[in-house]
Amino acid sequence: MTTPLLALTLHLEDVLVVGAALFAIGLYVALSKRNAIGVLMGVELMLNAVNVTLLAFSRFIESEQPLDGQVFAVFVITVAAAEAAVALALAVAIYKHRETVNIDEIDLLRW
Amino acid sequence: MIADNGIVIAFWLLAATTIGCALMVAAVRELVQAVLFLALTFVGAAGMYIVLSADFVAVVQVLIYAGAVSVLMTFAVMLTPAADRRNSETVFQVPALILAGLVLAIVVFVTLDTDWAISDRGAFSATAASLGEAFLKPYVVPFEVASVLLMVAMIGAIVLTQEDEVPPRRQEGE
Amino acid sequence: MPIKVEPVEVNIGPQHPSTHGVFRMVAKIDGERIVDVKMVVGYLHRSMEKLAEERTFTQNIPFTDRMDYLAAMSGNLGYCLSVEKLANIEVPERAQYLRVIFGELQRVASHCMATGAFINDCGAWQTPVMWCFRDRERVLDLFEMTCGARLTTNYMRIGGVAFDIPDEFLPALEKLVNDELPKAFEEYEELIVGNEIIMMRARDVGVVTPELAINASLSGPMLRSAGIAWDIRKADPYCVYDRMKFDIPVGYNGDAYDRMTIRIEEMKQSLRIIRQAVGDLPGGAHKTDVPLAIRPPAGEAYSRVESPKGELGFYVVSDGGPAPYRWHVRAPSLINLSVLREMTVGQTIADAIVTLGSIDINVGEVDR
Amino acid sequence: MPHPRTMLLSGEEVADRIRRSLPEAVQSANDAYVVLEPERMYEAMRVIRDDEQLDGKFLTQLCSVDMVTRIDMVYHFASLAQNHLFEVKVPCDHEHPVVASITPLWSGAWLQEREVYDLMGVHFEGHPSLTRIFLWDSFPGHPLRKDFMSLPGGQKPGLSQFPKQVSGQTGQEFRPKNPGTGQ
Amino acid sequence: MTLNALRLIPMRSLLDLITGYWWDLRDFSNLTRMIYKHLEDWGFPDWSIYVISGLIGTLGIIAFIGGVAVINIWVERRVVGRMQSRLGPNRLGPFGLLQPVADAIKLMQKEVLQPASAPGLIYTLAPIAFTVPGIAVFAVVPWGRHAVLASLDVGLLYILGMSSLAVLSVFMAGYSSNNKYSLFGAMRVIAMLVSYEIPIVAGLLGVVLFAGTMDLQGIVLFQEENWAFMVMLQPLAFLIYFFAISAELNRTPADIAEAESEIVGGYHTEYSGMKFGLFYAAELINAVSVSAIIATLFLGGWWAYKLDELVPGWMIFIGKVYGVYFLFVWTRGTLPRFRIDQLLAFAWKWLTPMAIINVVVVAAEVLAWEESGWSAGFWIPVFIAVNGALTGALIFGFVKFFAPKFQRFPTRPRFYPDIDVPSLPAVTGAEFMAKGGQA
Repeated sequence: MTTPLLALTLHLEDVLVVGAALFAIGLYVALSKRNAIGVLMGVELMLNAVNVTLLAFSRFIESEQPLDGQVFAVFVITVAAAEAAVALALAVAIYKHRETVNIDEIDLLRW
Repeated sequence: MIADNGIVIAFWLLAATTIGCALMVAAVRELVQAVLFLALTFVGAAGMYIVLSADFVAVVQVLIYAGAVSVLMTFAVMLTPAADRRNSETVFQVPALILAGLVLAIVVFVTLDTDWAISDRGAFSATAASLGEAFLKPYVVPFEVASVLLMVAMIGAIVLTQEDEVPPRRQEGE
Repeated sequence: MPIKVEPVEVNIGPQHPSTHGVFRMVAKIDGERIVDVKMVVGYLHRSMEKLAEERTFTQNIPFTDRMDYLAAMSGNLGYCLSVEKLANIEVPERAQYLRVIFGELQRVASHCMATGAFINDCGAWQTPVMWCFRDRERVLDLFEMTCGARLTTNYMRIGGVAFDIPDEFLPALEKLVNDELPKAFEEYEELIVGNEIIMMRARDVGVVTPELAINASLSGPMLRSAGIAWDIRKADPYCVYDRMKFDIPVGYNGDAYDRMTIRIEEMKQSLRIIRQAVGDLPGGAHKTDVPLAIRPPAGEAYSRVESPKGELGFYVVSDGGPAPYRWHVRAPSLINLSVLREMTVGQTIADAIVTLGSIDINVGEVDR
Repeated sequence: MPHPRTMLLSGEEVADRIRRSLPEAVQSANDAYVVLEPERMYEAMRVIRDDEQLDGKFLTQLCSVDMVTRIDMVYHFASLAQNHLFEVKVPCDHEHPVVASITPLWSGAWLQEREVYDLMGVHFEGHPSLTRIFLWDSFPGHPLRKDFMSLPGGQKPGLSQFPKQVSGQTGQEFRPKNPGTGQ
Repeated sequence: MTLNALRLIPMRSLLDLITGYWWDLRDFSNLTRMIYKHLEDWGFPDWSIYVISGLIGTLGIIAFIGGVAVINIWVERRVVGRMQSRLGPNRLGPFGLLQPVADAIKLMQKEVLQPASAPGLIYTLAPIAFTVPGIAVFAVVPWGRHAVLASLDVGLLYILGMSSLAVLSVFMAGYSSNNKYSLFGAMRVIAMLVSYEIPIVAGLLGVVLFAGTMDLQGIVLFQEENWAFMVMLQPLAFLIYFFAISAELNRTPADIAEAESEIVGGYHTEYSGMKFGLFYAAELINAVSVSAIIATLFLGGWWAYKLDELVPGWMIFIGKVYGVYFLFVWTRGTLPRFRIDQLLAFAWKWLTPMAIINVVVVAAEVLAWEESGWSAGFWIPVFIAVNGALTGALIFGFVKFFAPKFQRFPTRPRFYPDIDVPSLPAVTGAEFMAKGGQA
């Protein structure tokens, strides 16, 4: 058995670092963007990062029910879709009433 | 641990694409372009899911995120006026950057510091059927709750965007 | 509360697949809905009314070809009638019958074009327009047989028609009128009239009320679709139309669909007229002797014919010279356009295109 | 009942009906047409439209004729219900022709009056949007006038007077300055 | 071998002569098996064999699709030409077969214009992103019993995801063109996608419920096992999918995104040269890939009763693909276009309820099948009858109760033998003009 030319390996930590980077970018986007839809994009990025992490755990971690991570991921996607729909509806509704979707201009505590 | 060269190379390519596109979401000035990069991020993430042997989740990710959510976002962006389609930052840009960096540092530290219980079970074979089992047997209550949530979200979205007085539309055709 | 949006101005034309020439429609659009329409014409203006003052009466006949180039015979006929009225010229019987035959053939050709183009505006992928062109080609072949030209016929003359029909014309015409065209119209019934998508697209689109139709001087299928049975061939019969039996098809609703069905029915009525005219076609001269440089007595005359587009009127003033002192054309296409805004505001872009197609303008006639 | 064939009303008949409501609106009348006073023409036109016998609800056409000393506006009215046709003329000044617009009465006059304004230079008072329709806005003069100088150098139109060469003129003077913008 | 000798050998043994060798192209797996074997003999590592076989399959599919995109230009123009009572391209080469080549050469020669203010990256990527999903769909489509590039467990979901990606690229094209017509096309596509994704997915659910798998090969095998094409079992799903997918494909009667008579070219108005050529080719490729999906899901794919034992499966499959493609060309050549609100209403008011009713009925049928334990020989004819009746009843009922009320007025005009004008009150033009006579 000769040693192969190329022997790359992928560890759990690698995937988790990628997920963390994605999460950090999402957090930055969500906190810094002026536009409400931009904020929503950041939230979606964070949810994706969480999914990456969940699937990595499901793939690598010792468990009796290893598929639970994937089940969780599907739930996250479902909830994210619902959240996106409602949030975009909110953005449109806010725009209808206030004619802006910039979150730093939406400062009234009533309509 | 995955020791297959092809898969490892694929993972790092996909990870680079995903993170690069995510950075572009933060960086580009046009909101529409940001949405398009976001869609690309979703596709890249789906690729990573496949590498992590979650093909069902990956396909659902493409279908729902890249297909539906990003389309909804473009719709919402195009409904807002052109002047608001700048992807600009608030005054919280620097604090957000610092906070995000801190979170990244903490998570990476914790990740590298923890002693994970790694299994050597290998990749899953086809997951769709077993996922279906899981949804309808142990997780049936969350599944139903999720469907109720979707229903509520749909109704809520309709109520939120409904116009108060419906203008008469002469040319309905129906 | 509806979402406030900035209206967008969209240029439909002058270069656009469905403006039937170089016609420009500036639509102000709120989403898909039109809030305002401006029309810009004049891209094809050739100043024919001025040019005609420099040419003799006979030399002006080719101008009438080039006004409504899809219905050149009708233009020829209207102009010759007005000069004959001014100079008080008798036209032989045979020439009058030939004029009726060619006028009606021209109506079939023009309505074929209008129907096909209208369905194309509704979004069909060229099939109906090709079918209609096939039938128009058959008519144009007859024109070519008679006067050598297909589009700009220059066939009518002051005092008759330019040439008598060749021997092979009548058999070809009978085959066309009794066999080919009726079959084609049956195909239209199935493909176009009974098509539910066309009903959905054209019903209640571009509605004209009868009051508005009269007030805005509409004519032709536009007026008849609004429920007004008015046809110059019946009201003010020229040539030998008072001897022909035919009906005026009249719509109920004034919408685009009515205009389309009226055109198809008019084609059938035209065939009826042609059959009668061919049956009664007398012998004799096809033309009276009229000097080429005719000098009508000083005076004025207004005569009108029912062209496929509507009431085509010619107002000619003579000062006794060889050229008209003033020559004005009442162009039905231009006047039918005056309700474009009324018809389109409040509808979608797609409806506006359908409406414009159903008016059946001809930019050569609009701009002259 | 409508006439079976279009009947041409003589000018006197029309003048009679108009005189009943507006005695001084009619200038003259003959067999073919009636000439209206330009100052009273709008009221007279309203009479033409609303009168029961004239019933001129359908404006068949309107145009203008340059009579060298004056410009005649020529209107043809028809009644579709009674099937008759009659002609009305309104003279106006040659240098500064101004008549009342009948667009408020017949919307079909809208485009035709713009055409007359464009080609003959008659100004219609009360027209909602009196702009050029066929020619561009900077076009000099009104081409249907008999004294329209179609050529540089003050040459009158006509084949016989067509100049061979005009020194100093390139023929480009009357082109639009910015083609495409209508300026 | 002389002709006489050929007559003596029975057909079956003649087939046996070639069975199992790599040149037996009735089954592609013979060829690929040989390639694997040689690669293994030469000592390639496992993963490289994986990559190489994937590359070979991909190249094969791309070659097929490239050929199809070229041939379909000719097919579509000839077929539509026949429908329009004209000849179609017939000058270049025999029967005009070289016309697509001339088209391609012309398009390549043309200058590629790009609007100065267009975001270049998106503008350039859009035609590519529009083409890729149509090709990628073929990865999971089975070509024969052993010939499928990626036997994906979730093949159907993969197809749906891919087809939704294509629409996003249309939006990219329309948005980046910086043209109002293009933007209209793009927004229409987005609105249409949001509406039509639901009937597409809900319509295909019935098929998945019957087959019990989302693998396309599994669906074909289900049809073979039960001796019935899915279109017999699921006529309603077939109709729903056909109409909905023709909307997503932007083909007449639902080509509102590029509606030539309204918004000139829609999203590809500003494209020229080979970028436009890519859109043009992608339109044909997408049509073919959708035809392949329909042929696989509803018409048995490579299986056709006993025919697939004699004829190679991939030939049957291509024949079926072109059969479905002819349907698309036919509808395109015949029907006018819907308006956008009518199209959306059609999705929400007709297709979606029908699809949901269909899913409920199919679920009940599958449950009855499984719980009763009776054989497929009993149930399949029953299902064919029940679903056929359901389709008829639903379509009849919807037409009866929800049809547009455009029948208020007769379709024929009235006829008057003489002029007849009612005495109408004079409306004043002032009111008309008050809304603004315009310049």
